[in-house]
Order: sequence, then C-alpha cells, then structure tokens
Amino acid sequence: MAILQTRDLEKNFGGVFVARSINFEMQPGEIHCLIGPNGAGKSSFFRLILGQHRPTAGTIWFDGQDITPLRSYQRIRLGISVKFQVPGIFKALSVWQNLEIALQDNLQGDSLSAEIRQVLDFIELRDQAAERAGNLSHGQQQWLEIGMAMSVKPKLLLLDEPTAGMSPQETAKTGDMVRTLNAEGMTILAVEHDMTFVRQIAQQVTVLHFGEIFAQGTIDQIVADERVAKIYLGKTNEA
Amino acid sequence: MQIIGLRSGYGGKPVLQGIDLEVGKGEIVAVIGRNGVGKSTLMRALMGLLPATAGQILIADRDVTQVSPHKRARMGLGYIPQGRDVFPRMTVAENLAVGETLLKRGIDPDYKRIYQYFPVLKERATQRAGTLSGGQQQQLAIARVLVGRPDIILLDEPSEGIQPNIVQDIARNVRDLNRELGITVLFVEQNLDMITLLAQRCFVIDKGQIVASLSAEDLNDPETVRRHLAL
Amino acid sequence: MSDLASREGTAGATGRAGGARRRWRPLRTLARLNGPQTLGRGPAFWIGFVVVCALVGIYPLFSDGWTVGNTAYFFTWTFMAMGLCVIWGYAGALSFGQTAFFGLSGYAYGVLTLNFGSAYGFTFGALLIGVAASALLALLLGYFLFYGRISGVFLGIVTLSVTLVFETFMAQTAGPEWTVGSARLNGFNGMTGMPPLTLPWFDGDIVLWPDIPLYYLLMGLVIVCYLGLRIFVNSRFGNVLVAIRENPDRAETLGYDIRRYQLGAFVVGSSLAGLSGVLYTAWGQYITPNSMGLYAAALPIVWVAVGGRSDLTATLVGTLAVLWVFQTLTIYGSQYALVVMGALLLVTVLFAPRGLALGLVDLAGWSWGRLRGRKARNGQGDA
Amino acid sequence: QDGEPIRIGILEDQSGEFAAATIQKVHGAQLAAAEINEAGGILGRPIELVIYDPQSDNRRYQELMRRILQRDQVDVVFAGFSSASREAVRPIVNQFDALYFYTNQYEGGVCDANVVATGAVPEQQFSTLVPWMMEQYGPRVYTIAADYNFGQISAEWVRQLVEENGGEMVGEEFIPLGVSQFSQTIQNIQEADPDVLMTLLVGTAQASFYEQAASANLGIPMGSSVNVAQGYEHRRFDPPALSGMHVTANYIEEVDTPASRDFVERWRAMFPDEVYINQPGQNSYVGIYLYATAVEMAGSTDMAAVREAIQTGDVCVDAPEGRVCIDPASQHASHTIYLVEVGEDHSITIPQVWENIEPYWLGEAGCDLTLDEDPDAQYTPSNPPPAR
Amino acid sequence: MLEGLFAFLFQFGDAFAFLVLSASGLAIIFGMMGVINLAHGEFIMCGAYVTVTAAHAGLPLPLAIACGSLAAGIIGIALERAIINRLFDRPLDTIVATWGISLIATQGTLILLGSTMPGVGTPLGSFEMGSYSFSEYRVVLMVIAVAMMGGLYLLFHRTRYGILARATIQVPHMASALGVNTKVMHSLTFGLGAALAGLAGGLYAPTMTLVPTMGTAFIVESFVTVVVGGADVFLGTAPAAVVLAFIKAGMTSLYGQLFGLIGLLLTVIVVIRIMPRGLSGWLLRGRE
Ligand SMILES: Nc1ncnc2c1ncn2[C@@H]1O[C@H](COP(=O)(O)OP(=O)(O)OP(=O)(O)O)[C@@H](O)[C@H]1O
Ligand SMILES: Nc1ncnc2c1ncn2[C@@H]1O[C@H](COP(=O)(O)OP(=O)(O)OP(=O)(O)O)[C@@H](O)[C@H]1O
Ligand SMILES: [Mg+2]
Ligand SMILES: [Mg+2]
Repeated sequence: MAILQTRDLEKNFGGVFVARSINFEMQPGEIHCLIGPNGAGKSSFFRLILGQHRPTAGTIWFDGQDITPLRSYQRIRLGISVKFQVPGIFKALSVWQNLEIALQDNLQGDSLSAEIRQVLDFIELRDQAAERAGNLSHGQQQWLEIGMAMSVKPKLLLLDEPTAGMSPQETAKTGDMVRTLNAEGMTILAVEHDMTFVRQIAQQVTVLHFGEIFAQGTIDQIVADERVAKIYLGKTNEA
Repeated sequence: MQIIGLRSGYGGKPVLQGIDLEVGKGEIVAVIGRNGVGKSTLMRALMGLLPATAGQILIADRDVTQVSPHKRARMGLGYIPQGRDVFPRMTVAENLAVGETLLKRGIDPDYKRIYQYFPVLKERATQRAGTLSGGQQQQLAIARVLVGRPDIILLDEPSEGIQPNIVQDIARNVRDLNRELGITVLFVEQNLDMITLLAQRCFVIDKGQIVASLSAEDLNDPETVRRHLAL
Repeated sequence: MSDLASREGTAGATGRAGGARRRWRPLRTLARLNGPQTLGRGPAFWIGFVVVCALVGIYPLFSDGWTVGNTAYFFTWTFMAMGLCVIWGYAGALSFGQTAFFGLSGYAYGVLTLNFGSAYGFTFGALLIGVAASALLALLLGYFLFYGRISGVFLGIVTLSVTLVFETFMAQTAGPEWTVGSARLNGFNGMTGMPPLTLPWFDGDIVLWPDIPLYYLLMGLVIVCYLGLRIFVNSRFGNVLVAIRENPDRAETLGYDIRRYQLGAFVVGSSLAGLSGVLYTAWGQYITPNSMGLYAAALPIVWVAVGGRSDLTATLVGTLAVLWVFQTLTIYGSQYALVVMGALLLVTVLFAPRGLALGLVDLAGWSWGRLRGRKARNGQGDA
Repeated sequence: QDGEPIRIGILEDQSGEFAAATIQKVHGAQLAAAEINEAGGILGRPIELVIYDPQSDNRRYQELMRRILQRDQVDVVFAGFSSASREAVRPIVNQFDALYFYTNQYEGGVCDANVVATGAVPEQQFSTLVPWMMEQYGPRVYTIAADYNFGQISAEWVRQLVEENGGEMVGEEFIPLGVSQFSQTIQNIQEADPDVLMTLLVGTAQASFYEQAASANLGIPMGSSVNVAQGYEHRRFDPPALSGMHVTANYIEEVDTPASRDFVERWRAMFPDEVYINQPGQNSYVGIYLYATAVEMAGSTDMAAVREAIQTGDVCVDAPEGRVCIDPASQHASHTIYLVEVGEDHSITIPQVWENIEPYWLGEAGCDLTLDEDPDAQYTPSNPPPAR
Repeated sequence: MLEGLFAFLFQFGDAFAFLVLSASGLAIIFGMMGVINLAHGEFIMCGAYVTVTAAHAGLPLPLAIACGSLAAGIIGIALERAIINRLFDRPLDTIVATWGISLIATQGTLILLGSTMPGVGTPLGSFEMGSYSFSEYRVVLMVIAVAMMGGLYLLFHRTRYGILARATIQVPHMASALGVNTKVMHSLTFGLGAALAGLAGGLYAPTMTLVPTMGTAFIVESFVTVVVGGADVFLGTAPAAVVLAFIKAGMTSLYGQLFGLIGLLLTVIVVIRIMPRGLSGWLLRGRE
C-alpha cells in the first residue's frame, strides 16, 4: 500500500494552475525526489500535502487514510514532518528552544535534553545552542530546520530544497543523513535543484512542470530525457 | 573597490575580523567559505547595511565607510541579498520599478534586456511578488538590481534555489554584462558550477578573515575549490 | 547519526499521539518556575524574591492607612496586566479588550452580592462566579476569534469593539427597568452599594475594607498568580505559546493545534482580567461602564508595554511602577501631570526598548560595568 | 483648634474631557476662600484648600477621595462634575462618614446623609422652563437627550411636565455620550416637526449638535437645562448656532444684578484670563459660603453639628444669583432660576426670573434626612423613595 | 418616498464621509506604515485648531483648512524625525509612544490655549427637499471624501513616490540598498498621513466643538474603518467605509443613535469574522 498518494489533485490561484490532476504515489521506505523548473509547483505540492493549501479538486491519502479534510496539525500528527524552503524557525527563540518545541511531544525530561544535545551535535550548532535562532547565518538556519524536521522521526519526511546554500561537502553530509534515515525505515520526499544531491539519494525522480507530472523514472532515465534537459537541466555535463 | 582592515558585526558581536580585499574594475570575484563564517555579513557591510566598527571601504578611491546605503547605491553599487527580500505586497513590475532609482540621470531602464534574461518576470508582471515561487523571487531580486545598471554588483548566493539551466543562464548573463558594460561583480557562492563558470578570482573566508585567495588557474581545478569550500 | 536514528521505534506517530498524557510530577512542575520564558533564575534571583516579598509583607506595619489601602488598590490591577502579558507577550495576540472581562466580572460581583448579600463568605463565592463568568465569555469569544483564524490587528479591533459594545450598552441602562433581581445597573453613573469582600469569622464577619487585611489577601493573590503563571509559561504549553507567537504556521506544522493553545492562553489571561474587575469593584464598592471604555482599555496595554511585555516579572514590576508614578504625578503635578506622564512614556519607549523593568536592569548593569571598568583602569594605572 | 485652618478638599477636573466646564469650579472655590479668609475666616479659623485634579477620570476620583479623607484629613470635601464621579466617591465618603458637598446641577434624587447637593435639580429647572416654552411656542415637544442617567431622568421630567401642562410629546431621542454627528437626528426632528425642541445634551462632543442643526437650517425654538450655563456654547460657537435657545439656569455671567456685577468684577480681578464665569463656577463659590455659614452656626466643623445647623433650615447665603438656602429634608438648595434666551447674534436676554424655587420633589417623595437614619440612596421619579 | 430615499442616501453619504475622512490619515500611518497611532485624534485636533485660528485671522476657509492640514503635516514630520523613526522595527511600542504624544498634545493644548476655542460657522447654506432641509457643506464633505480615496489610490499605485514609499515600508533595508532614501520616505509618508488627519480636522472644525479632547470623537471610527479595510489600505478603506456607513446610517435611522453605534461595532466583529484578513484580503483572495 502506498504511504502517500494523491488522486487527481488540482489547485489553481485565479487561473494559475499550480497543480493539475497530479496522480502521485510513494511506497513506504522510498526516497523520492521532486524536481522541476522554478514555479513548477513543487513547494505548492508540499503545501497541499500539509494542508496549508486546500485543493481545488482531488484527494490526498496518507498511510491508507484520506487526509484531504484534515487540518494541518492533524496530518502532521499522523506522522509527517517538513523542512520548508524558506526556513520556518522561531526566530526570537534560542536554538535549543526551537528543538525543544519540535521534540517535546515525544520526549520529556532528561531524555529530551539528551536528544536535543545529540541533534545539536549533528547539525553542528552545539556552540550556538543559546543563540537566538534569527541570528544564525542562512545556512545555519537551514540546518536547524533540518534538525527540527528529522528529529521527530516521522513516517514521511518532506524536504524542500534542503541543500540550498550549502557547500558541496555539507550537501554530501545531508545526503548521507537522508540515506541513513531511510535505512531506518523513514520515507522521504525531497525537492531539490542540486543534481549531485539528487543523484546521491534518489531512487525515483518525478519532474513537475506547470503543475503537471512531466516525467517520472530513475535519475538516469530523467537525465537522459531530452525534454527534461530542455526545460530544466540545460546542457549540463554533470549528472 | 578596496577594503582595508574591515571589521563589523551585530550589536556587540564581532563577525568580520579585519578583511583586506581588493577588486579591480571589471573583475568578477567570488567569496567562498563555510556556513556562518561571515560572507553575508561582508556583503551587508559593503552595502552599508551594517556599520563598520573599524577599517575602510573605498569605491573608486573614494572612502565610503560612513556613507549611507542609499548613497552607495546611487554611486553604482547594486546588492542582491541572500533570501531575496523582494517587496512582497507589490507587483513584480512595481518591484522592478523600485530598481530604477539606481539609474543615473538621463538613462532609461532597459526592460527589454531584463525580460530577455528572465522571461517569467514579464509573464508575471502583475502578480504580487510574495506569491512567486522561491526561484522566481530570486530571479526578480537579480533583475531588480540590473534595471538600475549598477557599476558594481554584490551577489549573495545568486544560484540558491534556482533551476540548473537558469543558473547557467545567470552565469552567462552576468559574464555578458561584465564584458559588455564593464560591470564589476563580487559574489558569494557555494555552487561549484557557478564558481567555476563565473569567477576570475576567489577569496576564501573563515572565521571572519580571509584565509586564502585562489587565482584563475586554481579555479580551473574543481578539486581545489571543493577543498577550500570544505575548509 | 545512525545512533540518533536508531533509537527505539522509528516512526514517531505513536509517540506524538500518546505523549499527551503523562503523570503529574510536582517536583518537575516546581522546576518550571525557572525556564527560558521567564527572566530571573538561580539562587540570587530567588533570594531577592523572598526579600522583596518579606519587605512588602512588613511594610504596612510602618505605613499609614491610606498608603496601605492605596497599595492594595494597585495590586488589584496587576492581575489584568499579568493576564494581558500572557495573551499578548507570550501568545502574541494583542487583545485590546481585556476591560470587557474586567467589567463583566465586576458587574457580576455587584449583581450577585447586591442580591445575596455578603453573609457566609458569599462575597468570595461571588468572586469565583465573577471570574468564571469571564472565563466563560473568554471561551466563547476566544472560540469565535481563534477558530475563525482572526489574528494581529484584526484581533485587537474585534476585542476593542466587544468592550466598546459593552460600554455603550451599559451606559444607557440608567432606567429602573434595568435591574437584575434587586440590583440596579444604573447606567453610566455606575453601580454602587455592593459590599466589600467579607470573611466569615467566629465572632462576626471580617469586612475587608481597603486596609491591612485586604492588603495581605491581595498580596498573597499576587504572589500566587505570579508564581503560577511562571510555571504556566515555562511549561510545555508555554513553549507552544511562544512558538505560535513567533511563527504560527510553523507551530502548526509541528503538529500543534494552535487554536487550542491560543484559546487556552486567552481564557487564562481573561480570567485574570475578570479577577481584577471583581477585586476593583469590591475595593471601591463601585463599577462603571467607564471601566470598559476606550481609555480604560488602552491603560493595561500601556502598563504591560511600558513594563516589558516579554516577561512576567517585568510586567508586574512595570505595572506597579507606572501606576505609582502616574498617581504621584496626579497628586503633585497639578495641570502638568498629564504632560509629564506623556513625556515619561516617550522617554521610556525611546531609551528602554525592552521595557521599563529590563531597562532599569540594563542601566544598573551598565553603570556597574562602568564602575568596574573604571576600577580596572585605575588598577592598571597603579600597576 | 483655634486658629488652626479649616481644611477644605477640592476634587475638580482641571484636565480631561470636562475641563472646559470645571476649571471655573476650582476658581470659584479659591475666590470664596480668599474672600472669607480676608474677612477673618470661619470661626476665626482660616480656610486652607487642598486641591487635586482628578483628570475627568472616575478612578482618580476614587484614589484621591481616599487620600483627601484619610491622609489629608479634610473637614469637608467638594467634588465632582459628572454624576458618575459623584457615585464613584460616595461609597468612600460613606465609609469614612465624611461631609461631602456636591455643587453641580444634576439629575436629582440623591438622598444621602453625607451629601449636601447644592446644584440645581430638574424640578427646579424644568417646572419653570417647560410651561413657559409651551406657552410661548406651542404644545408639541421633542426631546433629544444624552443617553445616560442625567439625560434619561431629565427627559422623564420633561415628559411628565409636558403632559401635566396639556402638551404632547412628538418625539424623544437618546444620544449615546460622545456622539458628535447629528445628521440623522436633525432629520428625525424635521420629520416630527415639533413646536419646541428640548436639548438635554451633555459634553463637548454632543454640543456639536447646535452647529450642525443651524447649518441644516433647523430653526426650531430650543430649551435646555444644561447648555449655555455650563458649557457657554453661545460664546464658543459662531452665531447663529445657538440662536433660539432657552435655558433655565441659576446663574450665568450675564445676570445683570448688582450682586452679580460685583461678583463678576471680583472674579475677574482674581482670574483676569477667565473665559467665562459659568454656573458651576458660581455654584462652587456659593457652596463654600454655604459651608462656612453652616459651620459658623454650628460653631464647629464636626459633621453632626454642621448637619444639625442645616436642619434648622436657616443655612442661607445671599449669593450672586440671589438668596440660596439648604433644604433640611433633602439637603438640596433652593435657587433663583433665570430664563436665559440666546439671540440671533448670541446676545443674552433674560425674559423671566423665578425667585426661591425649592428642590421640592425629593422631600415630598419621602426622603427625610432630618430623621436619625443614614440613607445613601439615589431615587428617580419612576423609582421614588419608599413611602413613609 | 423619493424624499425618504434621498434622505437615507444623504445620511449614508454623511456617515461615509465621516468614516473616510477620519480614517484616511490613519490608513497611511497605521494601515500602511504599521504605526499604531493613538495620537491620530490629536493630529485631527491640531488641524482643526489651526484652521480655526487661521480663519479668525481672516483667511478664507478653504485656505485656512489647507493651513490646518499643512500644520498637522509639519508636526507629523517633526514627530517622525524625533521619535517614530526609532520605532519602526518595534511597531507595537508605538502604542505607548503615540499615547504619550496624545497625552502631551491634549493637555499641552489645554494649558497653552485654554479649555476651549470659539468656532467658525459652517460655510454655505442649506437646501430643502420636501419637508427636510440639509446642510450644503455636508455634501461638499462627501465629495471631498470620494475624491480623497481616489486620489490616494492613484498616488500610491501610480506615482513613483507611491511605489518607493510602499517599498520602503515593506522592506526598508532593501529599499535603501536600491538607492531609496528611506528616511525621507518615512518622514514624507508619515507627514502625509498627519496632513490628511489635519485635513479631516480642518474640514470638520466648522461643524464641531473645539476642545483639546475633540480627537477622541474620531478615533474609534477611524481605526475600525482601516482595520475592516484590511491589508491593502487603498483598496480596503473605501469599501469598508461603504459597508460600515450603510449599517450605521440604516441602524441609526431605524432604531436610533445607540443602535447605530452598537450596530457599527457589531458589524466590525461580524465582518472580520467572515473575512479574517479584512475586506481587501477578501477582495484579493484569489491573488494572495
Ligand atoms: N497565492 C498565489 N497566487 C498566485 N500564484 C501563486 C500563488 N502561490 C503560488 N503561486 C504560483 O504558483 C507557482 C508554483 O509555485 P511554487 O512555489 O510551488 O514553485 P516551486 O516549484 O516550488 O518553485 P521553486 O523551485 O522556484 O521554489 C508559481 O508560479 C507561483 O508564482
Ligand atoms: N542578525 C544577526 N545578529 C547576530 N548575529 C548574526 C546575525 N546574522 C548573522 N549572525 C552571525 O554572524 C555569523 C556570520 O553570518 P553570515 O550570515 O555572514 O554567514 P555566511 O558566511 O553568509 O553563512 P551562510 O553560508 O550560511 O549564509 C554567524 O555566526 C551568525 O550566527
Ligand atoms: Mg519552491
Ligand atoms: Mg550567507
């Protein structure tokens, strides 16, 4: 059974379609990458899954349940977690508190602190634990958000451009992390423009264009696809 | 542009610890370094959005350290911030119109060229900028500065969130601009492609100081750059 | 990394849903007195706290009747301020209509005690019912507001409208037809004749006129509320509140039903406004529609903002300070009092961006630093 | 005791909403105190005024009333313009069992042993005004009144008097306090087309009615008990906004008797910049004299003694307005009532004067403060004191 | 019948004019700049006082009103320079600052100029319509109100100043990096808001009592109108005024002033409940 499935999902904003009869499906344990030109509707697709946008038509199924009528927080509670494109952190709060708020529903007391410390180590913000999150550099904010998203151990992790603003080495580290999480059984859907990263992690790739599924397949199939090269990849020697 | 012993930071917290750097007219120079080392801070200080606590910034041999941002902008300094900072409740066209402020007297904005670089902006001219996708916003931020035809452009991670073929386009366009109009470019970047495609020289920052500088030859070898990015 | 991911069950869905119920552990609750949401922790702060409480406790013995009754009067307002601090400072919802609850509870106390008298400690029953009335109204209004996704200035204007509707309505209830039982609402002139709080005692009731016993009662209430709210805002609940203040969308995508939390904070804060209303009414045996008007509604906002809305202690100290300074100015300032008040507000906003209380702390720290700096420099000079 | 000053507390607004009408109350008290002190004081003791400014804010009234009674230990307190401020302080006055002079005209009905209300009350102003207006202009009356205690009770009086005199109410409209726009009201009045318009408007915002009515060319003879005498609208508005207005007042600056002229002269000598000497100012002045007279008669400032003096019915003063006496049963004052008419150019004429109009209603209705009881209630015609 | 209809339209227009004129200055200062200006009423008072003083000095009324507006504008700019510009990054603190300004202004006026000021008469005459007669000046106010809304919309959406001002207010540091002198922009815009408030004061001065506290008569209505209008002030304020004026005029004519007032406030509550982002949010909903 698919863990995430959309059926004829459609959304438009006064004429602009950001999703047009999307039938998308993911199996548990999969790592899937969503790519596509700027404005193709990738982030909007995430917002639809999360319930921040109401679809104009169609349904969304998660883990065998129709979640279309559910509110955002109810969907999250079913086991979804997200890292947004624009870091959605609590800017006036400390880094530590950001993580505490993300984790406090699962853990408490000492195990909570221990867990937070572990996450901090991992995202290399241990020294900044007491810093105001808004004072972090852009890349550090990205890491914090990734830390918040993955630490709650969702069934489905949504990552919107996780490596934007990261150096190649950090990108590789993120890729390793994603793979490890996946090995533990987490399903992951990532939006990304960095093809190195996509190649590193993805089993399946879906290309969105003008709100429609434009192509689907393995990374090699996609890279080889002329049409994708034309609208998206350009004449890249990479990948 | 010349920077001598520049120090700057936020409130009491120093970030830049004495940066010395020189960018010649018509050069394209990259600044690289890990997260949080102070690259964006450097850009903000150059633009005057952060006061310098010590040191000097010279543009065309004029000391501008105490000059306010809008005056620097009118002297021909264009800045494209990290995180785009478009005017969210204004339309795309209005956003671009703000960029016209930079124009020198008597010069008209060249929208044709802009729309040629970024066709999507023409399509979305009346959409509110806040509702654009991330990559579209980034394109708008770049276009907005180009409208004003600055002499020097400060670019903070221009490729972030932009689809690969447009990244290549941007790199090409910036190079064209540089060649045709002699525009000087100082940019911060983490994307290897962009760096190798664009930069003529490169500085590496760590902990608020310049720790290395790479020549054109070094840049031809992706491995060297990769190593410095991982520093 | 692997170690992070491999801890027990991977899929956290069950943990999320199940985590809500937990055993209550008193010690852990007490530990919440300190936390990231409140300033002041560690022995130094708590020793200071005890000393201040002790000073406040013995001071009536050395003071005159008016000052004691007047300080008790100041205390009556602090609950509304602390409540607004929770709603505005912590949950980020600027309510411009806390006076609606103040008025409602005040009138409820009046109506109840005028009808049922003050025997058998009923005044305290009326106090509880009055506060409960506010809690109920807050629940209804808050449901209407937060479940309708009203936020920001919109929230401010809706709450202001509510209090102004109450004011306008109550102002015209002058006629004899506006009675509840034997209590005349009495329109704009206000309701009078209700008894002060009255404690039943063996040899007759103790009537709590604005004097020493009332002072101690209110002081106790202030301390209990203050400590209780500290625990509240440092709890898990409080964490979510500040998260909502910072970024409501993100809080929701972490799985919190933000409406419920906002509603919770609103009910707590508004009940406290109601408590202020009851205590004020009992203090002066008087309540008017005026106390729900525009000017009255702006006052708590000014107290909280001047004190420092981001922190309970700052709000409490700031509110008392503002009340005291303004009253003193009124007494000695003649016609110039209001001008000086305005100027003081400006000075505070400009020079103490974090509020009066924290501004003073900063100032103290700064001068201390300078003092030490000078000493250090002198020391160097000597060497 | 001897030679020690008699302390008189004054809580009158010098700022805020009511200041325009109440600054004169402070001045009136200061003038009276100065004169009395010059003449040797009360019982040989000088008067010392303790003055605070409650800023038109009821809470300040409460705070300051406590202070003035508890800490300043004044012998008597004069306080309040609006009825709301009076009600705010009455519980405190009663708690400390102090003597309180309320000198403002008001809606009437306060039956409180601690309160001496020396301002005019509706029965004095309307029993004179309403019949006169109906006789002059016709029987159809329309009332607009501020929508609170004062307005509602005054309107009740008007209604009752119109009916008693065989007239007809063709409309009655209540305006919330603070309303400043009256287009609709003007239209309603035009629709009803009354002979007489009673305007019982309160506060500066509501006074805007006159200007707006004039610019819409309403042109109906108006009667009032509040305007002109308190807020001197005829001086503040450009003519002819107030033209056709008739007010029954116990005093205004234009009263042309020797006593009044002399009073105006003394006042202006002390306060040369005074905009206008209004009824509240005079009342405050007279109030101090009434108190002084009562203390002289009682031989002490003790409240019981003072009240006993009042109960003789002989506490009277020859005030600028004429003779004023305190009625023992209700502790209210009798007044001379002037019918003030405002002309096209806002000049004042006084076509009629009624002397010694008693505050009859409260006593007749059953309030008797001479009995050994300690009531502290307020009654209205539709809610009279319990019958004895 | 026709007469009644006209009478209602007049009342509606009258209420509309009052809401629009009292709100327009606030629409800029609060709606656009985010400064919660509790001293709005005092700018209005200032405009009224200067207008009347100028008229007493012999200036024709329209010129006097212009003076009032100008004076308020200049004071606005001075205040912005001295105080408000330090508070743009903490808008909530402007509540306290402007409240302080309001206290100083009200009481300062009282001390300096006395508790009240003689007015000027309402210009123009009246006209008749069946059994009713109406003030002509009120019609002028309605016309000005409509013109003002249109003018503001054009100013902020069609002129270069308008675009730069909006840019400055939305992301100030970026506007300055694009060469906009944000200080000047802030001052000018705040000054414009103050001047419009002063204009409202000047326009209503002939019809109202002049006392230092007269501004309070405007403040609730103006805030309510701007907020019901929602985020896009120039798109929102006029429709908001239409809705509120309609309810207010209707309730007042049917049930009296009390219900007009309560009805207005209840409408605010209901409208915001239905459209949590205000009227303009609702109008623009497809495009957000
Ligand atoms: N409220 C809105 N009104 C109108 N158009 C909108 C709105 N929100 C989004 N859009 C449009 O929908 C399209 C999809 O946007 P989305 O953010 O999903 O793109 P994306 O695929 O994530 O692009 P990127 O890679 O640049 O982040 C864009 O063209 C955007 O302009
Ligand atoms: N507003 C701020 N207040 C305080 N400290 C800040 C602020 N912004 C950034 N910093 C700190 O300054 C340091 C440098 O930040 P900067 O944004 O210049 O980094 P960067 O090199 O651009 O990194 P990135 O690649 O992540 O964008 C960081 O450690 C960050 O925590
Ligand atoms: Mg996106
Ligand atoms: Mg950066």
